[in-house]
Amino acid sequence: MSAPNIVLNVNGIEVIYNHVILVLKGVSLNVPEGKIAAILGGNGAGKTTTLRAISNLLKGERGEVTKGSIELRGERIENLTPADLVNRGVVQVMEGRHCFAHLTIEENLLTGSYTRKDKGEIAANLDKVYNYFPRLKTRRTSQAAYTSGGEQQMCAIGRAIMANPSVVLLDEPSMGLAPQIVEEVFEIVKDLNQKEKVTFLIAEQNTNMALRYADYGYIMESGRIVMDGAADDLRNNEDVKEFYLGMGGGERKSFKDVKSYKRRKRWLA
Amino acid sequence: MFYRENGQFKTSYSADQQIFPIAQDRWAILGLIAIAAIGVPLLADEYLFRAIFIPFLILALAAVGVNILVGFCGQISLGSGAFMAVGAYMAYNTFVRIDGMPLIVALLSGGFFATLVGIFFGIPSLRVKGLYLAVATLAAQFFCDWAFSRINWFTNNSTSGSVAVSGLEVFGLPIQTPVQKYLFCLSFLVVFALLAKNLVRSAIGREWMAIRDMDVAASVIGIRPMYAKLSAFAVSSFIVGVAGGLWAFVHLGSWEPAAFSIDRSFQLLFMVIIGGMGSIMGSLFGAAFIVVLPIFLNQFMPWAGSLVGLEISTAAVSHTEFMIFGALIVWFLIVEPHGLAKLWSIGKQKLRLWPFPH
Amino acid sequence: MSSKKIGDVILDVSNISLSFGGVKALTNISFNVREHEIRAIIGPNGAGKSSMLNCINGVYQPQQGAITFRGQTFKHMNSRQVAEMGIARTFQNLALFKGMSVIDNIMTGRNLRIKSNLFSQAFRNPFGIGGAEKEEVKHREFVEHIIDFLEIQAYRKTPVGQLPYGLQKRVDLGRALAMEPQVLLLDEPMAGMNVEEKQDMSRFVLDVNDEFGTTVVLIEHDMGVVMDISDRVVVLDYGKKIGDGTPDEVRNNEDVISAYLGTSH
Amino acid sequence: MAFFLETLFGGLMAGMLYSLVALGFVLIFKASGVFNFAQGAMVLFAALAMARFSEWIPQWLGFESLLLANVLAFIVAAACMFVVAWVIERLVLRHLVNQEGVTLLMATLGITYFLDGLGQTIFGSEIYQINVGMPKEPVFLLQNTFEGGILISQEDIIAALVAACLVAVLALFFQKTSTGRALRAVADDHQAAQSIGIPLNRIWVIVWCVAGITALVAGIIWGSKLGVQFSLTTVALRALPVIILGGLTSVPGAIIGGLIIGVGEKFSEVYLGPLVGGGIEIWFAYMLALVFLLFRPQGLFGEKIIDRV
Amino acid sequence: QDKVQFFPVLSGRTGPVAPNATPWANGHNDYMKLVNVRGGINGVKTLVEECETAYATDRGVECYERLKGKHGGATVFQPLSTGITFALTEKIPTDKIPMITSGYGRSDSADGGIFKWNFPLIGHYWVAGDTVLQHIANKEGGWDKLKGKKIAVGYHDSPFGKELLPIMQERAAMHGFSLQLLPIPAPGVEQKSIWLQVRQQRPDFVVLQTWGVMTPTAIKEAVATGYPREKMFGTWWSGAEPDLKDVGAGAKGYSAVMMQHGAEFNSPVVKEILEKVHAKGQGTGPKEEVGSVLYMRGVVGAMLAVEGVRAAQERFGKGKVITGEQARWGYENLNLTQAKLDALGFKGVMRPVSTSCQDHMGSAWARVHTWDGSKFVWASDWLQADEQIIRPMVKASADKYAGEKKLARRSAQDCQS
Ligand SMILES: Nc1ncnc2c1ncn2[C@@H]1O[C@H](COP(=O)(O)OP(=O)(O)OP(=O)(O)O)[C@@H](O)[C@H]1O
Ligand SMILES: Nc1ncnc2c1ncn2[C@@H]1O[C@H](COP(=O)(O)OP(=O)(O)OP(=O)(O)O)[C@@H](O)[C@H]1O
Ligand SMILES: [Mg+2]
Ligand SMILES: [Mg+2]
Repeated sequence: MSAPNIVLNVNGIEVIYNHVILVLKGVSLNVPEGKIAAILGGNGAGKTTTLRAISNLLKGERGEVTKGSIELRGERIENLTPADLVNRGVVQVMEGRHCFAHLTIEENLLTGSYTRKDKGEIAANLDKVYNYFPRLKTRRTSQAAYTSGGEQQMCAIGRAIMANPSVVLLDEPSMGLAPQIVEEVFEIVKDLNQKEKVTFLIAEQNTNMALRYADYGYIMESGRIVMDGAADDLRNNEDVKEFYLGMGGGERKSFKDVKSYKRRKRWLA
Repeated sequence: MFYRENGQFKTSYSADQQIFPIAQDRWAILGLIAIAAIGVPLLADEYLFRAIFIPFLILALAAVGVNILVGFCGQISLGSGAFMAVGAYMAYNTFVRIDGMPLIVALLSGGFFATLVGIFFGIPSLRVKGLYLAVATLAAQFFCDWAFSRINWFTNNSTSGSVAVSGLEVFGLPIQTPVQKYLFCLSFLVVFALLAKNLVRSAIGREWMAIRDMDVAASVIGIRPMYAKLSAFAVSSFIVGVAGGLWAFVHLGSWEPAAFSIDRSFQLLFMVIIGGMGSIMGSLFGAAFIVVLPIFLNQFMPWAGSLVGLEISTAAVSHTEFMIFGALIVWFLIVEPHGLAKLWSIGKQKLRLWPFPH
Repeated sequence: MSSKKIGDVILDVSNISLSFGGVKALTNISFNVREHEIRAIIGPNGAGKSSMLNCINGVYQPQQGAITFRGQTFKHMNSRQVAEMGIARTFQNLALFKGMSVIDNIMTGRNLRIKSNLFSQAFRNPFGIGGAEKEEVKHREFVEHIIDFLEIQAYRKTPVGQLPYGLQKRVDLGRALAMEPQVLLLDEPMAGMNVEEKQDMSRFVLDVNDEFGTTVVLIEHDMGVVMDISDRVVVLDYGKKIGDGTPDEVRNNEDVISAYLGTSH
Repeated sequence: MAFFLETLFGGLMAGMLYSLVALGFVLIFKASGVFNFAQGAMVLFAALAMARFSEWIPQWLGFESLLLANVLAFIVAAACMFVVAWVIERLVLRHLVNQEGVTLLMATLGITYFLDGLGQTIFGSEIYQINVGMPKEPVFLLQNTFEGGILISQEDIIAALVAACLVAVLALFFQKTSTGRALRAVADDHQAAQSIGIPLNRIWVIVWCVAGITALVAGIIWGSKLGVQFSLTTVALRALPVIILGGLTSVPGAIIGGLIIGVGEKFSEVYLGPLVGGGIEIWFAYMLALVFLLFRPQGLFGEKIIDRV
Repeated sequence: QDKVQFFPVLSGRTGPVAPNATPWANGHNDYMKLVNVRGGINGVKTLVEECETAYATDRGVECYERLKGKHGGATVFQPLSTGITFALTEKIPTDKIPMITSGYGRSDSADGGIFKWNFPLIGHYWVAGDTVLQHIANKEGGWDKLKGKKIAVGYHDSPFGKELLPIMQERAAMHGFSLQLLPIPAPGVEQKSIWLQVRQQRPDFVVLQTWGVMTPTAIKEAVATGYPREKMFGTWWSGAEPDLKDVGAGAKGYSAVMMQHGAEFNSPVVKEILEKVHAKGQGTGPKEEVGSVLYMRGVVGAMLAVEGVRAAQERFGKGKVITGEQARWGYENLNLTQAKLDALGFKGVMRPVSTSCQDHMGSAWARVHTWDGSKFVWASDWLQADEQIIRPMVKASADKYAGEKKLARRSAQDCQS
């Protein structure tokens, strides 16, 4: 890999919720321009928190970054508003969809282009999204609240695409999507990444998928990065295989056979 | 360092389910009640009793009631003033119309009628939610305002619409002096706060909170929204009604419907939100805040002014009081949207960590 | 693995149709669930899976069709009745009681069984006067078993709103289990989990199914899980049933492959 | 018959006036999900500013023209409302992003207190006059048909026209512009709106400013009718049944709601009131709204309340 | 340290009645200052401290508790609110502090035999009501002309407003006119339906018992519905400058009954205040207000409060600070002759007042003034409420109160103390 520019540089951040709950304990990561990076990790590891810290959405959750720094192309961004960040091309797709319940699917998508002024561009983006997610087109006039979970997820991703971003923070894009659609979503990610040079930082549980598409991966546990490396390396790491890919001992284990009591291995006690 | 639950192992669920599972808390609260019941009467002067402690106790009681409805069951109500009024007027009627009616029975019967009215006005909650319900409960407020000033029966045909009671006594003990009144109200508050706490930590309380947090899910696990909501209205208005009776009988002595106007409803809602929705303790904090702060500001400002040789007119004091009061409300909400009770618990959490930052 | 006995039909859904305005969420769906089996419902997004559960739960009222549970037929269900009959449910988009602690959330699942009335609850006391305290302790014990079972002991008193998504899903399951249901409806219980956590979750489901003999209806998008643990699978697409059978049958069904599975599976 | 028409007409006019205040509520709620109890205080504040500046400016600048005084005062008062909006965003809303509805509601109650105090500190608490040349004397229509004719207040007609115009403009704004859409998005989900680049800060200043101007217009009309004094804040209580009846999120709802409430309460008071001792109109208005709610829990034109699992 | 006599003031400088209650407090305080300039009450200086009630009963009660013990103890309270009066009526007997409620509060408290501590000096609602009806009758040419007429009463929907009704009903029954009762909910900024009803019923006269912003709103609505202002009459609290100023010419012809004083810009006491207080820069409010109706009411209130103390000093020691209990005796034994009043600067403003154990009111004189578009002018001669009618009403009502409260009528001996 020829050393590309680093777009996002997270440097030893600590995050505290509610003044007392320390969640991130010194997280550092780099996302190179035009690449796809993945944050992997179990429930509660702090993936969402990391993304929120980058996009400055912590405040509404009563969290704050207490240590460390976050840089976007060399510029400190801790004090920017989320809207400033979107203007600089950084958009987050939030975990749990967060569609605007009362707006129709199409209106939801259009709000995504709030920062875009060019009518033609907006229309083109809308077409692009409908192309990616034909299902959305058929539901364009229903209120988002009354669409299925998967449709909402598509809507949330589509809405982010509408902003013509250069960096997308994707929080669990695969959650609740049918396998085909998951595949499609990652294909779309790849597509955008290759054709439009969009950089991605993806927090994902679906390790298998994420490592297949990502260039680089970070593994997170209890608020710390415990392992990182090129996606291929991680995929071949034995521990990762066993705990994140469910392929201990080289073979995929049936979910039926794991029922006996099992001690989890952790990198950190 | 000293505030730890470490080492306090619970050996039974019963012990773990206590109201205050941490021993330090238990002692603190017992101490507080002891101070309130013994210390305060020895130390405080008449003004403090009449202008601060007694209103505080009664409004705290009402706030506990409102908190059950608003904080625990999530049904925002702006009709609490009306339920207080029902409690007051019905207690009055029971008291004066039936000879030899004991005071406590009269007050409880006020609560009972408030319950009926509360349930009646709670019926829309089965269909109407959130702010719509809040505004709809104003119907109760305005209707009761009207009924008590227009229907002569309620005021025992008093020409002015103002009524009064006197000669209060309980078990032969007079409730006359400020200290007696104070202790009377204190015991009501302690008993009802305890009962309320019991309810909210039992099955019914969980039903209320379930309805508050996610009503569809609640009904799927078998909670009947109707029963949960109406029981919250009932319990809440009972307590509020009793508080209304106390407010009228013990604090005011003589009153008119304006004593339970919409301002009172707002005041109670303030207490609940500032104190902490869904916290019995919070209701007390909230009541203390709302009762004491304006009075404090009102007296503090002229005093502070006089220090710098400034004579502030009462109008200016009053306006400044409004401004500071409003600003403080906002400030508290910003510091902790979940109220003083939450602030309190965060403080305790910090104390547990202390002296280590994390 | 214990050899469980799959019994008779316990829940039978016949000819259910449901539409919202112009949207046909379900068209003429029929399928049945046998006692003790794990029945999966799969299908692409928006196929109507969650709506199906909502019909069973009485959250939605289908325009057409009937649901038979243990021989009793209902035109449409009433949530309370459903719960009393022993059907419990988890939700796709977390429907936990956010402001309550984990324990309290799971305790709500026991509420149907609590007999003491409002007064004895109000006068509840540690001295054993009135039954409320005793009853509370009894149910608390049960809930503690569930907490142990789901391995969430450490979060007992945390407000669920502050838990990470995956744990919330577990609490959701715990709440349903607390009802001691005969039929457990699970709506994407493993969404947002990694493989390890899915394994845990599968284990919980299998254990429940095995040890308590609970019938499970499962909606899930992870084909690995579905194919591994379910006994029979229904496939929905655009509100229509396009497949029904054992995992193997379904896996090889052409319609299902083209509508849902795609080629990679 | 003549009296019936008069009452009907009076109710419609009163309703329009309520709508004007209701509009401010709806605007802010629709655009930010905040139920702004401070609307009444804003009406008072704006009216006080208008009344006092139209009195002060001629003194300061030494001219006598009433028109000029009113125009300048309007500009200054509007500027005041802008400052108020800006300060509220800076000091309050900004820090309460993503909080629950009740918390925000409570914050606006805090703002109410603050504005009430501030307004009276700056502008005084007596009764002040707004004189924008509204005709005070009534006209009588159809004097040939009915004995005594039908009394119509010209002032009311003008007020109603102004209200109607304002509503039309705002309704268009919400439906047709992308800012309107963004505002609705903010109301649904602060965080998601932020995440896609809607600048909450600017949006809120805009909305509160528009609501401030609405309050100013309402303040001028009410103020010129009734004089400007502290009690003007209570018109907010009259507007509440209007918005719940019309629907919290609907601009046209505010108008229709206003008309229904206005007519309903006047009829109730005039025809029913004497039978039960009078003074029933205010609770009647709320009861009326409540009855509508039982059939449509989101109000006549409100957006459907969504609960889905 | 100077000896001081403490007069607490429960002021209403904010809230719905601020425009009206402010001049009252200003007048009261200015007069107290004047008393001090004049040398105090036989050398005892007066001291005032205000507490803001905003016309709210609970705040009023708090203020009362706060002030009653200050500065050596309160002499007398004047709550300026009927609601507060009702609440304090229950408290003052225990605290042994008298209360002056000129023109408001409980009408039946004129009966000193029951209400030992209340003093509705110079008149109460029923006096105002009776005299306003007398004035209407006079204008019409006698009581018999009222037969078959209809009088609408627009009243503040609270004890303040309702207290007027018994006298209206009594007179209506006596003279055969009918009443149209129109309760106006506080604060009364929306009165359209009230005036629609007036339009519908077309009463011959409208009597207003309103307070604060309710009054100007009523008059404005009357203008808007074209009801002639000449046929509108206010009671004592519904006819002062703040009520009419911003209606201006539109209110021309509106009249109100004034118990004793009205606007008295030319009276000696006003001149003295301007000269000795305002000219020294010590005036409480703006100069223009001095002498206006409500300002004068404050002055009169202060004068009565001071003269009661002076009377008490006659008995308990000249130049001494008087306790509330002693002051009560003073109020019960007031004897303000015309000569005394004139000497105090109230020439032409007031008629004699003399109280007794049974009569806590002391006089029932009133006049009517009319707004000429910019100021008030007298429109009637002195009128006196008909004691034959009012006294039995007072007694009946007071006895009912005593019955409810299980109070005994004061004995002759108690009257001496
Ligand atoms: N608003 C909040 N207040 C308090 N604690 C929080 C809050 N949000 C998250 N946490 C805590 O922070 C920790 C990390 O949460 P986070 O949501 O970042 O995890 P995650 O890695 O995204 O997990 P998941 O895969 O389940 O989404 C968790 O332990 C959680 O309890
Ligand atoms: N209350 C409702 N109002 C209107 N449309 C609805 C409603 N509920 C569901 N729908 C529609 O019905 C269809 C089926 O929705 P459902 O939630 O059952 O899908 P699903 O199979 O669970 O999908 P997913 O896997 O994405 O969760 C969707 O198109 C959805 O938009
Ligand atoms: Mg996450
Ligand atoms: Mg679904």
